[in-house]
Amino acid sequence: MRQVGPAIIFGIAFLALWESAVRGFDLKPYFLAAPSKIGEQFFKNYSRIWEASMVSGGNALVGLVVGTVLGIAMSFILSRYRFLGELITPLAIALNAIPIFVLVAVLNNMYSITSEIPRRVMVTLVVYFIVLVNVAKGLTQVRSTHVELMRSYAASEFAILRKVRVPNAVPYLFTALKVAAPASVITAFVSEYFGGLQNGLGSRITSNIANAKNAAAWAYVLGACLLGLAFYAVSIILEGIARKGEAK
Amino acid sequence: MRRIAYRSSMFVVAIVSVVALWEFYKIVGPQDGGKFFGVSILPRANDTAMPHVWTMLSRYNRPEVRGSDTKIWSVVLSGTLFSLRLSLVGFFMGTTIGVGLAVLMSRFKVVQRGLLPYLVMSQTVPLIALAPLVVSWGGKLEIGSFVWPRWLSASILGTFLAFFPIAVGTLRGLASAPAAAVELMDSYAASWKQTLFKLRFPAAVPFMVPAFKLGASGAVVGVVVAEISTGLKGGIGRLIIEYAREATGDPAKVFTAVFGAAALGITMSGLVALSDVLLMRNRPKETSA
Amino acid sequence: GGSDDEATEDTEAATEETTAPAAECTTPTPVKLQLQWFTQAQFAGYYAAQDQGFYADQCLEVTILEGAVDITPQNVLADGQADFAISWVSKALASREGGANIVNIAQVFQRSGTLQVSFKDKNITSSAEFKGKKIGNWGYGNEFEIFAALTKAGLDPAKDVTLVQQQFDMAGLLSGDIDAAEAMTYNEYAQVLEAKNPATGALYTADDFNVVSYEAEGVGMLQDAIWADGSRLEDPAYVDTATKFVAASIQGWAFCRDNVSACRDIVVSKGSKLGASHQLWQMNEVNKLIWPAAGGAGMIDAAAWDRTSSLSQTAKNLEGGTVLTKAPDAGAYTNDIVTAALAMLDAMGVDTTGSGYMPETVELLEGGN
Amino acid sequence: MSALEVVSTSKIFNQGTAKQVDALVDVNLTVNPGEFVSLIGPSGCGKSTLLRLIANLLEPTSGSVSVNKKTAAQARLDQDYGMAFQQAGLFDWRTVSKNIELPLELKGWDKAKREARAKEMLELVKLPEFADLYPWQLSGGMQQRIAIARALAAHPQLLLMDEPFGALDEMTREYMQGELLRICGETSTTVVFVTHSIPEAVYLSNRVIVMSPRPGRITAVIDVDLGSKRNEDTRAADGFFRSITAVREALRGTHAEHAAANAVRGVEDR
Amino acid sequence: MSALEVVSTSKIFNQGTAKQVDALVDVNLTVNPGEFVSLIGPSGCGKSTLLRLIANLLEPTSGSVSVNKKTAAQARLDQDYGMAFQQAGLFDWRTVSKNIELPLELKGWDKAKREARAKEMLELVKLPEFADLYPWQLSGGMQQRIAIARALAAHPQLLLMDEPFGALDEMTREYMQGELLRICGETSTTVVFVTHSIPEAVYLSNRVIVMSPRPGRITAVIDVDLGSKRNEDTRAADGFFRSITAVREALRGTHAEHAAANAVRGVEDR
Ligand SMILES: Nc1ncnc2c1ncn2[C@@H]1O[C@H](COP(=O)(O)OP(=O)(O)OP(=O)(O)O)[C@@H](O)[C@H]1O
Ligand SMILES: Nc1ncnc2c1ncn2[C@@H]1O[C@H](COP(=O)(O)OP(=O)(O)OP(=O)(O)O)[C@@H](O)[C@H]1O
Ligand SMILES: [Mg+2]
Ligand SMILES: [Mg+2]
Repeated sequence: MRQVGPAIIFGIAFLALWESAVRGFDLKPYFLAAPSKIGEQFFKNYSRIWEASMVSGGNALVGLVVGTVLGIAMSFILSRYRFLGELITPLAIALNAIPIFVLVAVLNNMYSITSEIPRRVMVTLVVYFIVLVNVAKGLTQVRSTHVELMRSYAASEFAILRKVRVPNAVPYLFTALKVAAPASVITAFVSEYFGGLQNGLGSRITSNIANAKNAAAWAYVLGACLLGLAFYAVSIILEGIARKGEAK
Repeated sequence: MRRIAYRSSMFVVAIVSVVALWEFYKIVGPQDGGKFFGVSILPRANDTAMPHVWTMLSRYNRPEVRGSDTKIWSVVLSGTLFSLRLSLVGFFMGTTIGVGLAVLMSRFKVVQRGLLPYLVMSQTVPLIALAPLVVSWGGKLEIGSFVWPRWLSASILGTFLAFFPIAVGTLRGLASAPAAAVELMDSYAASWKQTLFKLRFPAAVPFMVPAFKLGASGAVVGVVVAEISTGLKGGIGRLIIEYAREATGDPAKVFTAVFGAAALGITMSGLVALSDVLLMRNRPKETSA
Repeated sequence: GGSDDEATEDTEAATEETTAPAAECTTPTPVKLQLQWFTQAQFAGYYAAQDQGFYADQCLEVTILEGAVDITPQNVLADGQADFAISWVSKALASREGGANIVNIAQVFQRSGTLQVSFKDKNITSSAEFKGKKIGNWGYGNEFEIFAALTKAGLDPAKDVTLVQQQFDMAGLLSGDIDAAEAMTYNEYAQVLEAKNPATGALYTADDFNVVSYEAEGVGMLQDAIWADGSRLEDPAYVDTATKFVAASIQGWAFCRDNVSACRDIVVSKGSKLGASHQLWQMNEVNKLIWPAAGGAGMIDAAAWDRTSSLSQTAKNLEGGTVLTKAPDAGAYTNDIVTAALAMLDAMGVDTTGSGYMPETVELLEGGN
Repeated sequence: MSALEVVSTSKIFNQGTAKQVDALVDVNLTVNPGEFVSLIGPSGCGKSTLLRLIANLLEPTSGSVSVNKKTAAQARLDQDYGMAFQQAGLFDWRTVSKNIELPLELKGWDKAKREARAKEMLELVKLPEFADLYPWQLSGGMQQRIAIARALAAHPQLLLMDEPFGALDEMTREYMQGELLRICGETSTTVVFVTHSIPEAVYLSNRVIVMSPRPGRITAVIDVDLGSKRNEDTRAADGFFRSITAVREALRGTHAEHAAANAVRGVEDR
Repeated sequence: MSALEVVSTSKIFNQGTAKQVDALVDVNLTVNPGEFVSLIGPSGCGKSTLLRLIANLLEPTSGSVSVNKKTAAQARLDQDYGMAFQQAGLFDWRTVSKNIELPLELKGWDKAKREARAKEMLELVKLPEFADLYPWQLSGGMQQRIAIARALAAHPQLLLMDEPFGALDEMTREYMQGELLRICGETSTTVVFVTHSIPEAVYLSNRVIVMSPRPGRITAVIDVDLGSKRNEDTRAADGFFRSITAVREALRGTHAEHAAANAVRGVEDR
């Protein structure tokens, strides 16, 4: 209760404020929908939101997993071969700096506009970068006593990686995952804006906004939020498992 | 200095390798993409999807539209600089908010438990749902002689994407101060603020640096997407979408703007990397292999 | 249209006052116009009116705001950040149902310019043949006619076709990912014709494609119209400004009808990034949507309006919903302002029907240059 | 008035779990103003824990601690404490001199005064030329001396030191002992000092507190009668050896007892 | 054949900068197989640095180090070393037992064997019941004992220990000394041992190396002639006290010289 209590109270306060702002300032639905209306739409369209979430969430999940794996792998390589790190890091940064919209457009042409691959590639890239940046730092920010100790055992770089760097990078990895979880969701459906199959949350949001059905659009946004929160919660649970018993 | 020269030459090597890979793929790759088990895995190597590098480069030196005498490179350059300014504003606002929130959350666990889930959720709200709201509210805002400039809306959206990684990273960093050091500060009855500035922030630096990197690229993405979505003129985002419309007939053109956006991202993260070097220069170096 | 009586009276009163000579203009009235999209010949009339001083003649100082992906012009208008907006009727009516108090005061485009383009070998010559195909569209509310056509052909958009959102280019069609792509006569269709056919090395020609025109299919909806802020229409000064604005705009369109390449140049000089031949094509095609205008340019044809509104209520989208849930109320449009504006133009000797209009033939160059 | 009063205080870690550790049980201790008290006892007997309780860094499971008639919490807030931990605990990002200045900054001293004091302390620990280096550039013993300098810099009323001289060579150690006594004598600082060296405890203290582990508690209190002025000759004094023997005896008892307890536990545990 | 040979080795930190430190200058040292050698000297004289050079954790600025006729690098790769640092350096994320198993894992021992050895080592350092706790739940002395257990676990050929018993109480310390001698004797391990305690150095060693700082170098080598079997009686032996006195004299010389050097430097510096 102490864990979720404040969140619930805060949430209720926020929604109440929103609702009263909409009513108080008489904001029209085309502009901003009231939470009550959004909730109504959410329950009305529950199964559609679920279906669309499965599509976008599936893309996000694939990208999250692949991106995390690649990001970890690359940061391992980077921590081992400085040379490669200096080669690849600026490229990774540049790639990540290209806005999603554009890359998807380019990727859609490179693959097929009806393929989910560009969207997944996009999520992968975003997640990959987040994981890379954090984990690479975690792998190098180790205590020098520890590295010296391992060297005195003639531990291979790989052993040092496994026994010192990796455990040290674990908190960094989870920091990354906490950022990457919501980012994967937003990327998955922002990738839908530019084109492609119209079966995910992103296209539902745009088409509802275009229809001035703001409440319905935000109902899908709510779906997206819950999806992101679910991903986030999973990363917290994983962290709890991975780091149980350790120093606070 | 030598270090910087080395890094730059590495960067050049990296670019050259990518160019080589790109052109190599154009030779060996399938024109219409490759499929494995019915899933297209290999991208298409044709000139529309992947124009030749020299086609893209030479496009820079040709006029933007026929008859005009402004070359594309100057348009892309000025667009990049314009967006850079907005990104910097977004990044600094994002840093302020992100660090502020992290401090607040580390100070009051209640705030952390209450707020963090919503910060997470906020990051999944698509910009498309927010952009019109920000533009509209901004447009209505007038405080004294301050009139909301349109570009500020784009910076705000940059802030929106920048603050989150910064908040999460800083929060983690603030918690990473060694227990013994915290005890020391406690024994001095150091105020919360003193502990924050003299212990927690310095200890958080290794966590904050990657967070700033992500924040910087978040700011860029936010600004560029905002330019696309609100149609703000002058920036690289706007150019990208305008050129994208011509991708059917002039596929190289959109790439010129895409590279501009990439340059923007590199510049921003270069600035952050510089701060990394400055902040970490007196820390114990990890013994090198 | 029968807007309420008081407003009508006000409008007339205001119109009479404005017939006073425009010459003694000291402080021009500032007007902000929100477009639907970036600068291109689709909006040439407004740019021409600005460039040729037609607005200035009416003592208006017009600022033209470009559109963007997420800029919904009718919402910007309802929000008070623009005085007038250009929007498609169905989209604007959806906003109106959502509480945006906006009124159509001039229907600039008399016809729909939306096509569904496909390669000849796909054999898609009518909307009935969409079944089982990958149907491209742009989303953002530009796809309502497709839903209308599907509904008319008895197809379920969620099951009988695969809907694919197109990018801002036509690559999806050309690469074969999409069977039939949505295209405006004045823009995307031209892009297709500006692209090189890798098989022949020459540009594609109209013969390579089948074209389904929604106007011809009977499901065309009204498109570009000038919308005004309904809440301000009770203010005589605003009505006066609206009348002058519509008049000068139609004057601009008439100018473009008669000076196609001059208007192309105006648009290019306003910063359109699209190439010149493309822009010329667009100007010509847009003219075809406006002229000839039997009842005078900008007049809202009740039959076309009713068709648009009924299609908006019946065409089922992917989610099984419709654009509008009920018929728009009578206040959604008024011909009063455009009538007054046309009267002003007639007095000035401007041809507002274009009965003798003949389109030009435009040759497209590679890449639209 | 007593400078420090620990009244039937206990500290139990992980209470109620399988890993419960009775670190301290029913500890009573009174220290007079200006008195120098040493804690001695086998590893793990709760010396550091007791120091932490006094410094209000841990809350006792039961019992109470008061300092100068204030609660420990209040004393901490009044910045009455100076502490040197078992591990030097210097801040990597501060130079040696800035590390020493830390408590002074927190007391709001101005820059010039701080720097002067840091310089003075560096002379005291004989490391004046290392002011601008970073801690990780120093040897272990040097680091510990910096930590001592930091603890002494603000002339605290109650000085708590946890094996501060552990990493020092004998010469430096004896020198530091002398300096510590001098400073504390001049400023009449009350000191609670943890050490493993019996001669050190005897040389420095007015009283030596002997502790035993599992559960941690005080088993003997040995008064050292060497007068208030101590110097090199003290180490040869009769009273010095007598006290050393007394402490050693007390400690041996503790150890023997502990071993016996362990044996019993051993049976219980398996 | 010598087990360890250090030939005219120097180590200079920050060479050529304003912060240059001559940590070691022209050090020569030969250690025979199975020999126990102690390094003793004032804080900052380069003991830890020398140990690091031997362990190939630092590269000498000049000179060479060879171990069992191999280069130090090769010896390290052959996993000939066991090390215990001045700071315990345990891994916070591993339990006590897992910490001890670490070098065994790296040697590729299987799980059962590792666990058996860890258990055995924990008995040796008298902390068997703490196997499943995390290091931060232990007292300082306990942590150090775990670090010693870790260093001994793999029975290395060359054991390098940097003040391993610094945080131990006298009883435990003497017990650990005895155990160390026993183990090293049984496995004929060569040991280089850093300590600040003269009796400890003498009790343990065949030779005591006395060092002096700034620049760090070897000033005296004192052979201890107490035979190979040492026990409680050794501490009362005549040779024991003689050696202690010899080392003390050597150290005093070092200190006096150091103080004089400092005085001169002091003039130079300002
Ligand atoms: N990384 C480093 N950078 C610069 N100087 C260093 C570094 N490491 C050690 N030194 C210097 O080298 C000298 C010798 O240090 P070392 O740690 O070997 O001393 P030590 O004999 O082990 O002392 P102690 O007994 O206090 O542990 C010291 O003056 C120290 O400041
Ligand atoms: N945070 C903690 N969690 C659990 N147990 C702890 C914790 N801190 C200390 N202990 C336990 O409390 C007991 C006393 O520890 P303490 O550090 O006070 O010993 P000490 O007397 O200082 O020993 P040393 O001389 O080795 O430093 C030990 O058994 C230790 O394991
Ligand atoms: Mg302790
Ligand atoms: Mg040392």
